[in-house]
Amino acid sequence: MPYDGARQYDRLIFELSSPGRIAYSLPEPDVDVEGARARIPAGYRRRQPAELPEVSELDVVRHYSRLSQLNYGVDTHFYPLGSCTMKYNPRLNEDMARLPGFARLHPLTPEGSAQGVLALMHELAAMLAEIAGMDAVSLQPAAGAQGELAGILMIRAWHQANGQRRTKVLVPDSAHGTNPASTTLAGYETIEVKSNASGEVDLDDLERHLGPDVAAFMITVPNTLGNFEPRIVEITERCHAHGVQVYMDGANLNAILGISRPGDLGFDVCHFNLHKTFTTPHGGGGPGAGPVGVKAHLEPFLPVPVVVKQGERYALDWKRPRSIGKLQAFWGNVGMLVRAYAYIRTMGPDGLRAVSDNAVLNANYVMKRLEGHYDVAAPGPCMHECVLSARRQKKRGVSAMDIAKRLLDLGFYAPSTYFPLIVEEALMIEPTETESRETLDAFCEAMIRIAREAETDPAAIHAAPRTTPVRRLDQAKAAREPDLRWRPRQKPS
Amino acid sequence: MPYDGARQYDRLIFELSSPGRIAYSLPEPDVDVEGARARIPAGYRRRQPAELPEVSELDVVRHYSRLSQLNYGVDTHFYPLGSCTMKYNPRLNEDMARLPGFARLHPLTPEGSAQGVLALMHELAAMLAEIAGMDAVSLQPAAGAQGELAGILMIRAWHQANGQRRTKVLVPDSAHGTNPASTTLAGYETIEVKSNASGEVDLDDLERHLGPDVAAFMITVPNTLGNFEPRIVEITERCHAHGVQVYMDGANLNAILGISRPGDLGFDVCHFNLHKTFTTPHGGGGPGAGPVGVKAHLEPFLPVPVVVKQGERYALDWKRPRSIGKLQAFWGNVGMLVRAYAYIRTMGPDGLRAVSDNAVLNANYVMKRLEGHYDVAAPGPCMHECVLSARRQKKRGVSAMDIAKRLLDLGFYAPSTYFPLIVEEALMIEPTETESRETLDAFCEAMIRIAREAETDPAAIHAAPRTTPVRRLDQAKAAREPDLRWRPRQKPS
Amino acid sequence: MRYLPNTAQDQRAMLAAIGVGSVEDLLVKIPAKARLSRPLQLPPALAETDLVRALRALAAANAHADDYVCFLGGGAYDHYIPSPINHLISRGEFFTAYTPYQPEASQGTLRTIYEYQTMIAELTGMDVANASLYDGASSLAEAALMAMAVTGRAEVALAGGLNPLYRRVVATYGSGITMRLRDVPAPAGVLDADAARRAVGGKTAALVVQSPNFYGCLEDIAGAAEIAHAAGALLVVVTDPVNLGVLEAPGRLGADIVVGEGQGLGVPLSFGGPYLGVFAARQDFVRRLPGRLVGATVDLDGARGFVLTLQTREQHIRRARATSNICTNVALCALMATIYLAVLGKQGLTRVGELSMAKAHYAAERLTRIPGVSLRFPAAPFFKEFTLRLPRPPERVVARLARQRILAGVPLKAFDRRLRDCLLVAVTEKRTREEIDRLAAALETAVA
Amino acid sequence: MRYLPNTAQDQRAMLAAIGVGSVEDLLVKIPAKARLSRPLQLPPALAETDLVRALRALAAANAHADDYVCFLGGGAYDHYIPSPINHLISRGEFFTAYTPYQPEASQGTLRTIYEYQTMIAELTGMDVANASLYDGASSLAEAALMAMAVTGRAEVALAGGLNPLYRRVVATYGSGITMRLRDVPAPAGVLDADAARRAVGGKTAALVVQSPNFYGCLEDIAGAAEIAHAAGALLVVVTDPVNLGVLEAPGRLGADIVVGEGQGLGVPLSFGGPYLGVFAARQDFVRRLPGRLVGATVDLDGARGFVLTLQTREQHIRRARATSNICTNVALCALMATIYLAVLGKQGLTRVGELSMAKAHYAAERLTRIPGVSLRFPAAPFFKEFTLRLPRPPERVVARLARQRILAGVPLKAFDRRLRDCLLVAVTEKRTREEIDRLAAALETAVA
Ligand SMILES: Cc1ncc(COP(=O)(O)O)c(C=O)c1O
Ligand SMILES: Cc1ncc(COP(=O)(O)O)c(C=O)c1O
Repeated sequence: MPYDGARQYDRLIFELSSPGRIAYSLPEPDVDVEGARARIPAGYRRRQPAELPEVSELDVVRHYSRLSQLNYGVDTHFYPLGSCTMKYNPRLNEDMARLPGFARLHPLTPEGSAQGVLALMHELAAMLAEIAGMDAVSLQPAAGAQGELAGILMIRAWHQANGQRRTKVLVPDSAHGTNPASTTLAGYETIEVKSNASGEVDLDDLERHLGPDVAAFMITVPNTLGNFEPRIVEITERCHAHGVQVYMDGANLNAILGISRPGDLGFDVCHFNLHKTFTTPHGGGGPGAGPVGVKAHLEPFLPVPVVVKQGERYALDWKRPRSIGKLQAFWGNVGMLVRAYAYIRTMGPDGLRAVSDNAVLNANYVMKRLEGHYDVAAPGPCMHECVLSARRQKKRGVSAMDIAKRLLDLGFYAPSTYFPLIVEEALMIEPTETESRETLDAFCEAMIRIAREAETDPAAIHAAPRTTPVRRLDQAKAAREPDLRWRPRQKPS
Repeated sequence: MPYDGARQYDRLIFELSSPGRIAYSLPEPDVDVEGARARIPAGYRRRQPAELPEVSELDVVRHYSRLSQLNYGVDTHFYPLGSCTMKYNPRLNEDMARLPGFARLHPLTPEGSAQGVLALMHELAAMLAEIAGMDAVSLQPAAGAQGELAGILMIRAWHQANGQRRTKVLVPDSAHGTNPASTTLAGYETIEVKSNASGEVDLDDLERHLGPDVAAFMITVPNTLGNFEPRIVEITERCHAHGVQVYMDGANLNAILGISRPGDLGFDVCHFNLHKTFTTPHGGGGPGAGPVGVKAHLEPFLPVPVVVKQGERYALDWKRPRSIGKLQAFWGNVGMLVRAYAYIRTMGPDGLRAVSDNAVLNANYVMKRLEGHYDVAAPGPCMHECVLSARRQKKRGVSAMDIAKRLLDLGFYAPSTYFPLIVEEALMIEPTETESRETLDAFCEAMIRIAREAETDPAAIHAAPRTTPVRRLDQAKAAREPDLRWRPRQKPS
Repeated sequence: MRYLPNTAQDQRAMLAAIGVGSVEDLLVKIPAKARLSRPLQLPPALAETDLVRALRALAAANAHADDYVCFLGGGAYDHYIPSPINHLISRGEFFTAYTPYQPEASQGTLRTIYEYQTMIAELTGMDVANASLYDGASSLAEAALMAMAVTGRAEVALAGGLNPLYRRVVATYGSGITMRLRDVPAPAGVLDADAARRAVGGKTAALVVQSPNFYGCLEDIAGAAEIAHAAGALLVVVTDPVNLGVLEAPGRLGADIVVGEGQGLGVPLSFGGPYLGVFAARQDFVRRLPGRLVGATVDLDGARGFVLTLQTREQHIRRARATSNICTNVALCALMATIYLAVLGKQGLTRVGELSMAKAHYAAERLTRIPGVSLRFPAAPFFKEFTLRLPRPPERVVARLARQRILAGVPLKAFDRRLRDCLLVAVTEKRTREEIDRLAAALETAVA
Repeated sequence: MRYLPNTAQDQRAMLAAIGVGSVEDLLVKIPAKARLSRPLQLPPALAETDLVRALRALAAANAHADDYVCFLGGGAYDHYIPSPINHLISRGEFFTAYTPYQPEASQGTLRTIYEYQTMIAELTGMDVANASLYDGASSLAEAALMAMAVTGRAEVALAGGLNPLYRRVVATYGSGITMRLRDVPAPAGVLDADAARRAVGGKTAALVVQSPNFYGCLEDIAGAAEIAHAAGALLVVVTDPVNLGVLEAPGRLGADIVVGEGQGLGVPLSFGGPYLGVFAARQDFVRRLPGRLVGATVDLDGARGFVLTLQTREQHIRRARATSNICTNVALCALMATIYLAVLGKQGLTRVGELSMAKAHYAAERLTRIPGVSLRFPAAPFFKEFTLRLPRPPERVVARLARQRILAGVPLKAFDRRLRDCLLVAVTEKRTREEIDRLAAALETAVA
């Protein structure tokens, strides 16, 4: 690659490396190093040093500053990625999570010396329980998928405690992939339940599957088409009639804060995605946090330890013989818990309700503005997100993916595409409550412009994106010849 | 302006405003507001609210994040801006300056409760004095220009104390504009002293001007052509022979750390630009800090207060009857002082010497690589920066400014242009010691490429920049019809 | 409300455009009995200044490693975090982006993950590393599951030196399926080879060895590899990557899968999370790996670009038959580690390891000079952490030293009743000789 | 060294390319007698962890406003700083850029300054504002110089309520030239109109009035304007812009030049700097303004763009005849203020002013209930700051309350011997009623 100052970001950190250059600063040893080394058996010592980059601190700062500029983030772009709730990540929460009292606290600090963080965790669990109408909450799961695993394992343990051997878990065909995956991981067979065109559960099909071999029904509310399941209470009742536990995937909780509570709907378990509803940043893929809430009958099975309050003192309770065990080594993603706590305390009850009201309003506004230009997967009103289908555009050779790429050129990140699977050429749009009407209008104008372009010159759309650092990438090549790590030979000359 | 998602940064914050939107968070009053308001005479109260923007917190974060991306900074680009020492700004220093013990400390905190910061200031002044070979240093000046004013005023006060009424200050024609401007501000007439082609002082011309009416000679070492004044000691001696004080503009101190000290060269006063030599960030134009160092005979005239150590206790000494007074309300730009202190303690004596060695090496390397392609203003070796002339290119209709603009397209910020004034079509290049050979090579290749383009197609260069957020701007219009503030009518439809 | 831009006027206009009178009209699909009929019972909203005051108070009630001299380990360590890391990961383009599903608008994240995968593969001496899992313990659980899938066997043998918290997580992940765990004792602080040979056999999917192990002792990984491979089982090594500047790469000692906790690589302690689950394996397992993978490819114009690849392994494609259920991982922590390894580099990481090792050995020597204090496993070599036997109940000693702003170590009683008289002491490069001497002095009085 | 990328090998290669053997060969132009023959006598280099330890220790020895309840004012105030400011100004593209001399590569900085100029003009009620000067005091000095230039007169009349530190700075700036200062007494805490009429005449370039003044009292700006204008002098008003959500814009009361300290607009206290020199004036003075100005224009393609303009006023063009010697200003502090004003906005700034005003009046009322404690200037209205007379030496009282983590106020003895029994107390929106009551209780015991 010929050197181009304007594309210096094109180099990987290894390609900036030069022998002997350093970016670290470490004190000189104040104790004997050689003697200690001699205590380590020769065969245990590293022979060849790891080929890590050798760069200066400026190289590091400039390289990663430039790389960051190749990203779209919520901070720079509208990010209508359905099912991901890409809302604004408050700066205040970042500051709070970085207070040394939280950020620099070791997980094995004696409980008596960690009362502040334990109090925060205890309060947060109680607030989440109130928000979801659950009786108890574990903050330990690292993300939604781990919350799912924890939830299903608790259900399994409960059935076993009741001497039942159930083998199946029902999951709608509209479900997110983690639902069936978590089910399998928990040792269950996944049975798909049909949804109708609105993504609502086909009750006859559900009825057909319910039975003594079914451990649980796992369902997302609002569903992945952005609709509230109108017969949800009936569904949980029917499940319970068959001794089937009902799990709510809480990824879409942003739609119903203060409006409807999983617990009141009859759910036995539900998880929270703090990185969606509760503003902890997505970080380019994580970390998040996936607390799980349960009804009283499942409380004995919660992961250990549980943060408890004994008189005025907070403690980690390990003495829980029926617990399913642990999901990560320590107590949960505390850094994320601090952010979520700060958010809930900032919003208060009315604020949280306003969050959902505006999330629903924004989604319906977008759906309304676009319904004339794209097929709508399900009739409105929707909840916090709406799903369009590029069926119509597809006939002109313009796919949902093409539309997504074109949006990048117009200054917007793309909606989720091809999810849920039951909608052909799906474009799943979740504006969130933190975006203004002006931004929504701008996005809708861009979408309408693309719909028009699909009629007038599809080719332009196929050529998109043009303004991004790279153009469309060869996915097939990536999978055919996996190149998963840099090797020196790649060094541009 | 038609709405374009990809150019949303084009809006000013006022153009994002919508009545009733807020980004702040303030507590409800816990005391009586009305009663207090009634105590303020009606005529003193604001009638029409100020037309400030009404936006959400996300609007603020997204707007300024996007605006930032329109800048080139040291963090993202090589920034060879001569005379500005655009070196890397260490992140550690930023963290240290933000420690609440410094950042949240009120300037009128009782001295007994501010011993930490006073100790730091006292130590920093001592370290700067050692670096410059001066007897005392005031940390108060806010930037170099204010340091100059302080220095000249101290010289003035000294002459007056000696019963002398001198009216002129000599300044080389190669000097930075602040030198004559500060001289005027201090009540002196500025007399220009000629420089030779190497930017060295024309001693005969100097001799011609020296006399009983001359208060001071102000000179930059190394000079603004990047050359060390070979006869500097002789110059200061000659000045002193005429009772003329010598002031060294320390903006180029980065060239001589541990190599040569103004005090040892015979200078009576010199200022430091902590935002150049000592890595405090330039911040898009400031803040900086311009401490001023003096020899013992000028110490009584230092600005008040002076940080002194009395036994184990640090204090602000106000009892200095001969002081020139104050330059800013408080004690100096302490936030910058903390950064500079952290830098000097990080580098140590050998590190600082290595800074200058590498600054000089980098500048000479660039000069060497480019001397075949551009005219060199003065024969090498240079010190920390080199000045080229686009004379040759100018003949082909390509000016220094054109070259600067073309560099922007190639991914580099531009050298200083048209300074010093004594070099026609000047391109003043200061690489600094924090840039790697690879970066210098890339920059030189770009410069060589431009020199070639100047031969082959000047038009391409005149069209530059093309890749920047805006292209060349109409400076004449800006000055002819000054538009210095936004007004609603500008709102794009 | 500063996070909600819609004004009453915006709302009216939008409702009108939609053609309804109120947000309530948009909630019609929710049956009455599904509605919450009262406001949530939560504390009222707090203004920024009040919230900051409240959280500062909570934070101040914790004994953190800036104010206390920290000798705590047991899976999380107080290593030095270079200043550029927080500045760079705090750039909004990094931390407010989602998983890079649109690669053209996500090259920043994709390139850093590709760098991360390369660095981890280098460090561990393995062929491939994934884009991260939740933490060290869940990475180990995923490794056990993968070993089962690869070998078609159901038994996982765990060396006695494995962190008990990790063991608990593996057991939980395996509880729903057919996984069976076998514990191999470590009476002398390291794996008992004979016991291991007995435990590992034709049903064994993997032998799991942690080194340095929970007690701080170094295991004979090559020996363990022989035992595992002789039985056709995989060797899974649990490592602490920050040590690998000095300790041999497990991959060079026969490991088939290497997992570990990456917290030491620039990730804040944060009372236990979010941390960084490191996962690396041999090339032939690449299509069995859990989690995301970033690969290099080219764009339309032939320019180098990066994408998420081999996604058919993942839940959003393979669903019930995915290699794992993970979706959100810990990308930003992986970025911290990437920047950390770029800053420390080839020389720095070795320096960090050497300093930690040397200070730990100085501390062990110094502390065992105290009457009644001895190494619990004197025969086993250790690295930056070691287990002491104390003449007084460790809990009391720890509580007493905490009052002197020293976090002396982790009492092991809660982990293993047999070690009720033991204290686990960790020493990183951040500890000075003076701090270690202070610990020694304080401990001496405390146990006297 | 982490800030110096050139390795020994790089240096050799570069020296070879240059054609010299060593860096010394590049220093040949420096005569021997000009060389330093010994190493600098500075403390040895500190590693990052050691430096952090050292600076934390220094920082910990200061009584800062996070740990202490702060009632200090006198020109710097503990106002609330919204969280987004530090995050945004910490973006490298902002804080590592230079003065926007290449506008095409500096539109970020240029646009924010244009926004800043607009906001300051709006707040002060003036036509134009510059891009910032060093601080409030040096801004006032520049205003005095500009008034002299505009009027061709040499005398500057200073209202007695002017911050004595500001007066000192004006005197220093004027000491080299012909500036003559006249002080107008303020026996009752505000400008004495008759004395002012006597002091302001045909030689007067400007009358300078600060409101709220150093004692916290509000001045009659309109009245002062009449007096100044009647004599053909300019009225220069020293303001605190953060108050202008509630207090009338000086421009609407007849000010010709408005200057002030912008620290309250989101700039950290930092023991006195860097702060923000606000400078605004009437349109007809635009070509006389000190400092930089950003203007809107268009680019080649007609797109809106921004540039530094009217630079012929400045030192780098006009040199000895420039309107000021300022070059580096405080652009990043101006950015803090811009973001602050964007966050607070139209409503928020008014709220900040109302809360500060209300809490200050509550405090004054509460504190003057303490036996022996009274307002020093009872007749004058005040805003967020007021002067108390104490029955005990203020220095001692302050020292005593500091031990209770309360910074009670600024003793005025050092500023004016006549006020040796006075304490200046400032109250911002951050102070709670509870904190004020604590101050009252502590003060009551201290003066009892
Ligand atoms: C509907 C739904 N369920 C589950 C998940 C998985 O949550 P996580 O990514 O936190 O593991 C997601 C996240 O994408 C989701 O959208
Ligand atoms: C040679 C020289 N002198 C003086 C100055 C003025 O310093 P400051 O901008 O800190 O006022 C500069 C800065 O540009 C300079 O380069």
